[in-house]
Amino acid sequence: MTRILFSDKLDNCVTRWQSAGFTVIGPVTKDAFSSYTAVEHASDFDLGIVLPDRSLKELFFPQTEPMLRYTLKQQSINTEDFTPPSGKKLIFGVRPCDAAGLSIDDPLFGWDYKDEYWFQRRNNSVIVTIACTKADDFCLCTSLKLAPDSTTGSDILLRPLENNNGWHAEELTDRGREALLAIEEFLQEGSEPTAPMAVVPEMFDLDTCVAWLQNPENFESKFWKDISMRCIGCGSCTYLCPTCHCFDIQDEGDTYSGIRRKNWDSCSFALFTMHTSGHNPRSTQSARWRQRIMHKFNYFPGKFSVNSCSGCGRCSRQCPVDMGITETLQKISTLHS
Amino acid sequence: MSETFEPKIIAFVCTYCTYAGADLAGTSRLKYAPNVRLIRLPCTGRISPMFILKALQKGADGILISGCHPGDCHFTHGNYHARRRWMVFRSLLDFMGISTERVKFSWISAAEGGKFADLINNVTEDIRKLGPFDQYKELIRETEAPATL
Amino acid sequence: MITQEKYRSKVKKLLADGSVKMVIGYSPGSTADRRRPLFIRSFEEADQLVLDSNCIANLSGYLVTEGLLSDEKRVAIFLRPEGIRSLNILAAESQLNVDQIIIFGFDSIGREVNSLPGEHADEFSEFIGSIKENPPEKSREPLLYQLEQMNPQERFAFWKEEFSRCIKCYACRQSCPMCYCRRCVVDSNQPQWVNTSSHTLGNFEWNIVRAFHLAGRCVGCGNCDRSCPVNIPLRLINAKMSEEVLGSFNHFAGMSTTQEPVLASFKKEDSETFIL
Amino acid sequence: MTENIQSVHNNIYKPAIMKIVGRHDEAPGVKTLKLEFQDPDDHEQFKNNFRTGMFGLYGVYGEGESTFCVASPETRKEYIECTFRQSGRVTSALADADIGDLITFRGPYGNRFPIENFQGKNLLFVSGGIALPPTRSVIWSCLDQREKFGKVTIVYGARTVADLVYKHELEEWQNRADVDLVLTVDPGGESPDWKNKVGFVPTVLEDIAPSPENCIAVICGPPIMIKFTLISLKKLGFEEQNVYTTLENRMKCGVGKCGRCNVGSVYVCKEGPVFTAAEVSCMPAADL
Repeated sequence: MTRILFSDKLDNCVTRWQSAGFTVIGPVTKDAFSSYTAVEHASDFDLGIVLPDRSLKELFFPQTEPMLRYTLKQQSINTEDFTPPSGKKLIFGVRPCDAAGLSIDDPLFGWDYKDEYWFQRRNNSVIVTIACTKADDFCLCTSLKLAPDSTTGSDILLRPLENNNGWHAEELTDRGREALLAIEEFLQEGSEPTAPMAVVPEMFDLDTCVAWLQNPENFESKFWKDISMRCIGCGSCTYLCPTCHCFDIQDEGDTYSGIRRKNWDSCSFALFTMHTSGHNPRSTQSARWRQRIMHKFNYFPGKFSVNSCSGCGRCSRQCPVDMGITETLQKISTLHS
Repeated sequence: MSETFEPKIIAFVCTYCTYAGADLAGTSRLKYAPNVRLIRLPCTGRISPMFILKALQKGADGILISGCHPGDCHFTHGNYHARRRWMVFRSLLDFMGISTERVKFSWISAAEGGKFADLINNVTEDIRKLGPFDQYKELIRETEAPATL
Repeated sequence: MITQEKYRSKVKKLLADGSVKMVIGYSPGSTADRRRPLFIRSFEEADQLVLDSNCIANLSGYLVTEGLLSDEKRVAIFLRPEGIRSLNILAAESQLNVDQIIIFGFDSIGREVNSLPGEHADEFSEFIGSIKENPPEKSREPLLYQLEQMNPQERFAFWKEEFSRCIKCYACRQSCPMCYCRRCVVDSNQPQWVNTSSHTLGNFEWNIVRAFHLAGRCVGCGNCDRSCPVNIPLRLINAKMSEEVLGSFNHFAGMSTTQEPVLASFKKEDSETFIL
Repeated sequence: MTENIQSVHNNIYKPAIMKIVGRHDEAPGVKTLKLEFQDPDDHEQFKNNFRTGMFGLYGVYGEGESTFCVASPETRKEYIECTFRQSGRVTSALADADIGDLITFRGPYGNRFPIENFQGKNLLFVSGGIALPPTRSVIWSCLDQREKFGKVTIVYGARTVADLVYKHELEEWQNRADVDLVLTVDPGGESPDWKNKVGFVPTVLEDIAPSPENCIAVICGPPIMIKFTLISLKKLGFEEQNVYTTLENRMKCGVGKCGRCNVGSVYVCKEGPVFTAAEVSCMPAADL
């Protein structure tokens, strides 16, 4: 016996969560474009899409975030923090790959120096994930050793019922239990057949790829030039990625007052690593694409024991020139290391 | 909008004609509205659209660009280039919803002190009627606000 | 009607006799209707070549890839009419030597692909002139009319909504053949004219700057619009600017390899109705 | 991973405010600033953490932050000295700042030169041009406790005589009996009254041929100098694990998050900036 949340009760739940102080957020489609957005009613959700166009990370690591306000007055500088928003958030209808993306970045934002802008939001959020019954040509979670019903990073996992009229609710954390407690009266005990999970074929053998990447001899392989020749050096793959975390720090204002901000930045950009002297350690697009792949599947796991990719496939889905992690790793897996 | 709204107007002017015209207005003791801040440049051809965006970014309600009459350019054709540029940029701003009423262009020679004073008064009045550029200022305010989610 | 096979053997012949070092074309993409840019240097690569109505992207931007043409060897490239026009602009702006480029011109109506006669950019001038005089029967985007009907406040609100989604990934810039600057003005910080942050103000500024730098240069290939991962209708702004330079200065971008850039030239009798 | 931290807000991106108390022109375009902490807590934190080799992010509000080493030694923590070449937006603002002006500092970050392991050993410092500042921090850290170390040899070169930095200190070292200072300038860079060596640093190094016996080498300079100096040191018999260097890369956060300073898998900001030559040789050369 597990608990079932029927779809027709979802709006009651949203209202209940809202009155419990949560801002309720979920996938919303507007003008054929979808993102995780705050909603008023359950009817605002678009739960039929494979996954939102934009990833979940931006609710925790926004594209631009004010950090400090500075004012200079008569030989003294006053620096004032922008504290991250402290409100509670419940994010409903998250895809397992997006939820996994959050837990992938936790150690990065936490090693030695804790980035409060990330963690304050993490601590105030409940992630309610819905397992996937649909996938498209670009989904690759299974290749990353995740699955359409992975629980990584989620507080509650909902498994869709076969009749498409609700979900089995599985609590995974204390935070998840509390969120379910709040809507207890709308849950029903029962056991209904659940819908089959989406079939996501494995696109490549990850271990083979990682072995090739870890071999120092392949760092300067001709492969990198060939695979990245058509890369135009935009940042759409990194900006839509649920795990890419690189950023820039920029001041806006003048000497007397202004705001220091944290802005997304991308390893695809030529200026990302450019020294003022003009020397650029990653001066070619192939070096930059190599950095992205190496970082995700070699450097990052070397430090944090987890791949910096959760297999959402947005990079390939959105690439203006049809590149992406899938193609690169597929090709690597056929190379002999 | 309160009656006391005083528009902030930035004028980019060429040093050879309009700036000299402004000088003449001053030495002729003509009175004109104090709302316009003059920025002097060698030529209207030097005025990049970036300047206008910067002025708006810093909260200008209106912008005035003024230089030598066609044929009078100290650099022979800087103002002809500028004229084409403004034609296109003005249309772009209009399409973006930045009313052309807020971005004005004029030719004023060094001898036209009176025209300068009149122009400043008229432009100030026009912009005062339009009121503050609230839509743009709202964008500026957003950049100073803390993150909401 | 042309066949892919014919082009494959043509490409192989050019490679074999050394007339070109590379052919830039299209290959199958990750889904049935996607095509990806292909750089052909060998017969095996030539066998991947596809040419059909799904080959949409304007590939001419790859011609200014650093170092590609510096050995003075020739490169062949598949271009639609817009691509040929953008190649003309690159040549007119001294970004490449057009004699190094062999053009495989093509166009499509529905699913049918036709080749365009000619090889050297100059051979297409007449054809492009005919496009200017008789623009293809493409209905003007209804949204353009709607925007023109709005008052400035409404238009501002429209673009504010659109630009609020912008994430400044610069896919519009990077995919545009005309955006070849080594260091874009938004990446220059001394002085920093516009905000680099992607708040709506910064996004507004960026999109105005981009559109202005393309005014009179945009050929309407649509690369930017298709590249935008957040679906901002960039084509509208570019189309509006193209209409403006055509109407005001009778300028149709990319007519020839010697066409004067519209904003780097002038006529004494240019209109100045807007000047006080 | 997510324990409750809402009660304490500790912003890792918030810099300390520093007052410029000294300002010195070292060479054309190169300046040294002497900075004092304004907040005693910030100063306390610095005193507890700073060790020679660490770096900081020096900033001017409205312009941004820029990364360079702390040029003062760990034996003198009352102030921070930094030396930089004016080249970009931030360094231009720093160069324009005057005595009494306020700037910002974030740090100290990174690892350090393990000078306690250098005790009882001979020290060889090899440095070129604007790269003397990081070496200088180690030099003074050792000279301030001179008795703990053996022979101290400093080889320092620049393109021209004018480009030599810390000229007043070079003079001081030249006059010390317990320091062996060898100065050199590139051929053509000498002035009429130049009495020291003329030649590139690696060549001069091979000429004076310091013994690798019980010796630690600290080298710092432009990439091309490092490359050839490493070859020379190898020829002289130095082992890679006894040769230390410090790397620099573009950084924004300084704390291992912003993702741009890595060379291969190594984050220069956290695992560096100080590395042994043995460690550097394991890094992919193409990424340097």
